[in-house]
Amino acid sequence: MKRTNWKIIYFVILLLFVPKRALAMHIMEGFLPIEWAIFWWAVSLPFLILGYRSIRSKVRENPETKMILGLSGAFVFILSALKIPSVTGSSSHPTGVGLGSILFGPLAMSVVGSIVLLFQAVLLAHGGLTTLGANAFSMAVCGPFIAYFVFKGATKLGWSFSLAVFLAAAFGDLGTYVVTSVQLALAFPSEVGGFMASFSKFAGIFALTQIPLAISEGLLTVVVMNFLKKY
Amino acid sequence: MDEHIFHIEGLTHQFADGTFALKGLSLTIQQGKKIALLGNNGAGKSTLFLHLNGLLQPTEGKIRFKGKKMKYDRKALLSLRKQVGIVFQDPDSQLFSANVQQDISFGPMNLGWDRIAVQEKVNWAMAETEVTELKDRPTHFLSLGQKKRVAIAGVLAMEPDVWLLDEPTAGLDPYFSRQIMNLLDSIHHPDKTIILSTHDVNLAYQWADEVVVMNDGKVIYQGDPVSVFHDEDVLLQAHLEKPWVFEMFQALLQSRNLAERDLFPRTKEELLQNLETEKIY
Amino acid sequence: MDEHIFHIEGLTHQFADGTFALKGLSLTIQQGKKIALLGNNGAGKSTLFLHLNGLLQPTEGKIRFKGKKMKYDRKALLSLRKQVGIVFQDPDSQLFSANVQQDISFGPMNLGWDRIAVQEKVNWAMAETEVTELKDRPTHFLSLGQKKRVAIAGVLAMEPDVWLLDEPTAGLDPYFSRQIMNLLDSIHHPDKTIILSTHDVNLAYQWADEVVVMNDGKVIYQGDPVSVFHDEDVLLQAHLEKPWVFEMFQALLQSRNLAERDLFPRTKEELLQNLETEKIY
Amino acid sequence: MLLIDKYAYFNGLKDVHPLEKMVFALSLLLFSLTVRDMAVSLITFTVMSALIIFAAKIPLSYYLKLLLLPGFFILSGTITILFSFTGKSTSISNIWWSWKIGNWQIFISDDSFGTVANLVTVVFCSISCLYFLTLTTPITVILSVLRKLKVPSLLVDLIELTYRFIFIFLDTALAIHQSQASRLGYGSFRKGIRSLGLLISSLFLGVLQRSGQLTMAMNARGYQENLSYIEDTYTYSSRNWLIAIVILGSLILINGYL
Repeated sequence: MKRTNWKIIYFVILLLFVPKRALAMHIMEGFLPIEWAIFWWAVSLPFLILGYRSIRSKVRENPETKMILGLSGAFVFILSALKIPSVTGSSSHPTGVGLGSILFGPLAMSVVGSIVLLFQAVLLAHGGLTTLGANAFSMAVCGPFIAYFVFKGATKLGWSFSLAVFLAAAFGDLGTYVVTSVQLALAFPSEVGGFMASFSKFAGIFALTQIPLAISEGLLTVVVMNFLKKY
Repeated sequence: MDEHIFHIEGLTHQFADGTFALKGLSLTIQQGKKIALLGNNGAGKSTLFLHLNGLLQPTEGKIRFKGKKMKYDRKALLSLRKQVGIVFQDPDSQLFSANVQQDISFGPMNLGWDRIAVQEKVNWAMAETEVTELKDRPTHFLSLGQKKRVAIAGVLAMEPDVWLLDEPTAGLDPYFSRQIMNLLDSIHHPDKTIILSTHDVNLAYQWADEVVVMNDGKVIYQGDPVSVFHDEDVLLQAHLEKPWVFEMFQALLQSRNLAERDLFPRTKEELLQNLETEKIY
Repeated sequence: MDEHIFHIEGLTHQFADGTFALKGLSLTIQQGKKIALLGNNGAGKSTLFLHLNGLLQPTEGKIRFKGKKMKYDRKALLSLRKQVGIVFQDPDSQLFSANVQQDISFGPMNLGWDRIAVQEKVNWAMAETEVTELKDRPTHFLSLGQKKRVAIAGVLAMEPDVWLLDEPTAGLDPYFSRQIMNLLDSIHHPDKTIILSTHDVNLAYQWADEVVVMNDGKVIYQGDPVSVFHDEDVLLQAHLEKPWVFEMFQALLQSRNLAERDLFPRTKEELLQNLETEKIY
Repeated sequence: MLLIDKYAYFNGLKDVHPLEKMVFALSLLLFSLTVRDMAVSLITFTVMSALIIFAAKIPLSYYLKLLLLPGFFILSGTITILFSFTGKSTSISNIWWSWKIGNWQIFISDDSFGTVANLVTVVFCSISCLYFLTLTTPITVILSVLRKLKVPSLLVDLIELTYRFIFIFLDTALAIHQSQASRLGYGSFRKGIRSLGLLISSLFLGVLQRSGQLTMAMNARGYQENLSYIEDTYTYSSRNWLIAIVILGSLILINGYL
């Protein structure tokens, strides 16, 4: 019983924290040149295939897994459609793709995350189909992996649960947003200073939008974790 | 003080997808009444409730609350929602805190009262709704009847003047339904107004001072709970059945060739009493 | 062929948290009956249904289905579920496909019929439940009444011999409730058995051949739908009210000092007819 | 909520074979992305917009709103590309505009101006293709095409389940939000964060509860391993294919000439 509770808490953390990104961070349809779009598809594909395989073997063992993966995907999608009150008084959208890596492993969640990105593109018009590969790589692959390993590492070092949660979230978030900046900088290098100059510009712009949001979401997660700990 | 709690004129609500939930509805609600809102599934009853609580804004038309036009800024809404409490149909969407006591304190805490005042009010609301012994229970382990009572307690603790209840007895067995109705009777008071939407014509007939019938986004009847069931057009249009006490009384009058009369029995007990005292034979 | 569909002996179900939902329940269900399962919220009706469909396994006791002890391996369950269909109370927990036609075809496809047979059966089930014109609608655009009908169609298409329906009319207005009950009448057939759980004693009284009353995980009454309402102990224990047709008839007999009789009217129409033909005066 | 989904089921092109719409929209999208030519992009954008408004009969006001949706991304993305920074000493050719602060120079070069103009047209062209697809083709139908195309069934099942549950949770989330608002849960930032946290938590508990119920419901109907359904029937139209080929063909020709 105790064990399952921990699993659930891990699960929630990854669902909630990992890709703390405004929807505006999704690279939109048509923004990446076709060669870069294909490149990022190619980079994400191995993860998706491995993820697919891991899901397949889990579903064979236990057919109910399919249901809970579908429910998780829907849950994450809903979070991204909610309006979150922001410190600046305006409101914005939290949480793009969430990933319950621990229950199913980050690989399996990369598939669920990509499905959520797909629905964000077709139902909410955030992101796109050709840019799905790039978005999946930053939000459904890098974020979850970083958060997963940071969380595992921090728990192994015996750090407190809250600190581990915080670090996992922070680094997962930071990771995805750096990756998106890299993707854009690679596609649009500056004439002077090239990739690095362009990267600093993109990273700078996104930092402005990400920091206030991260504060709100940090607080939000404290509430959620306090609530779920009671069970 | 204006005795009109709500005065609604030409209220229209259009959803983002273009469909209409309310179509130029007009209605006046007087203070201190017990009003049953009847109508088929999809008539717009729930949408009307959301408007009365300021949770939706009219596409057209206007709503006056206690004589003043409703406004939708933060301060105005705060003051409105202090005075108008709404109990939703599905208690699962209404109970979101970890345990019963916390859930009931959600509203009072938001009113900004101090902790002692909140605790007193919560204790009182739990006692009134008979959920005191559930107070530390997690909300999602409760039975439907318990959930409904906790949901009512959460509104009761805010002491609103106007109650909006969306199908408070749906899904409950007769015992718990009666319990909820008793609770409403104990809440009722000359300066409290209760509006209750229901499919149960028997309940409406027995309980209400006034019946409002909605159909297709409009009010098609407002008046006393006896005459509405004489109006075959309204009944047909809104898919309403006659309350059985009413129907039996009509049939009895007819079978004895007696004239219709003004005073209809409203409850089973009254009907049986009529039988016993042989008034109708 | 054994005419006992289910034969249950000492069925006990304990949940993982230690609470008991069923406590040594025994019950025999005969083929071809229309059975109403009554009982207060929390009596264990839904848990019993889950057992009859093999979705839960007994903690103690055993269930025989058509004379054979129930087994829980994949093959046995598949064969059981071909013959026993269950309609859950909340259609949102039952419909998981994106559109109506697909959802209805889910069961028949799992039975391994060929596509043409499936299509025919699905078309037939949609026609019976009057959802044909909704066939390409996504599930999430349906109203509650429509969802309930689609959920029934999904079971109908599998043509089970035994139907389990958990509160099929809860939350529906009288018009849609009647539509569901008419549908059940058209399904009924001498070799089909229907078990329906409900809080609505009036519905049970009017519709059922047999009434089973549950309380606190046990069966406390099984018998015809008239005598149960003579048994004050059972009524009290299970929070049941008397159906109004029954109660009125009793009151009428009493007011005329007439003896109790065997033939009670079961519907409003029968009661009114009794009045008109003056049988009871 | 989710109006795109609603229009997908009720639009002027709903009876057109989904594969035709998919092939048409995707091939135009890929072609314009590949050539990245402003004329091709503008023509594609015009054709798609016309189809969306006149053939699919999507209200103009809603379509315009959709076009503005990615505004923030375009704005922040293009500004970032447009403006460059450099140390004062570096000399750059083709400067269109520049401004010096201290040791730094902010400038817009002719090239970056061109890049941005091209990017904006390509982006609008691409999203018009995407919108054409999403506004005219329901997810359920796309899924049945995917099944026919032998996309792994587990993947399609997952997409389908996610889609179905999105709407269940959406209703629940909206209901909880309304009930919190009615009890003054969003009166201030602090309360808002707390209320939203509670909303997310109870939604999550809902996930766990639902999964048990839905699994039972599936098993009750003989679920084995894959979700299998009968498929919808659509007929191909040679006229539609011809239109698609003519449009794509003329774009290729136009591109060749320019």
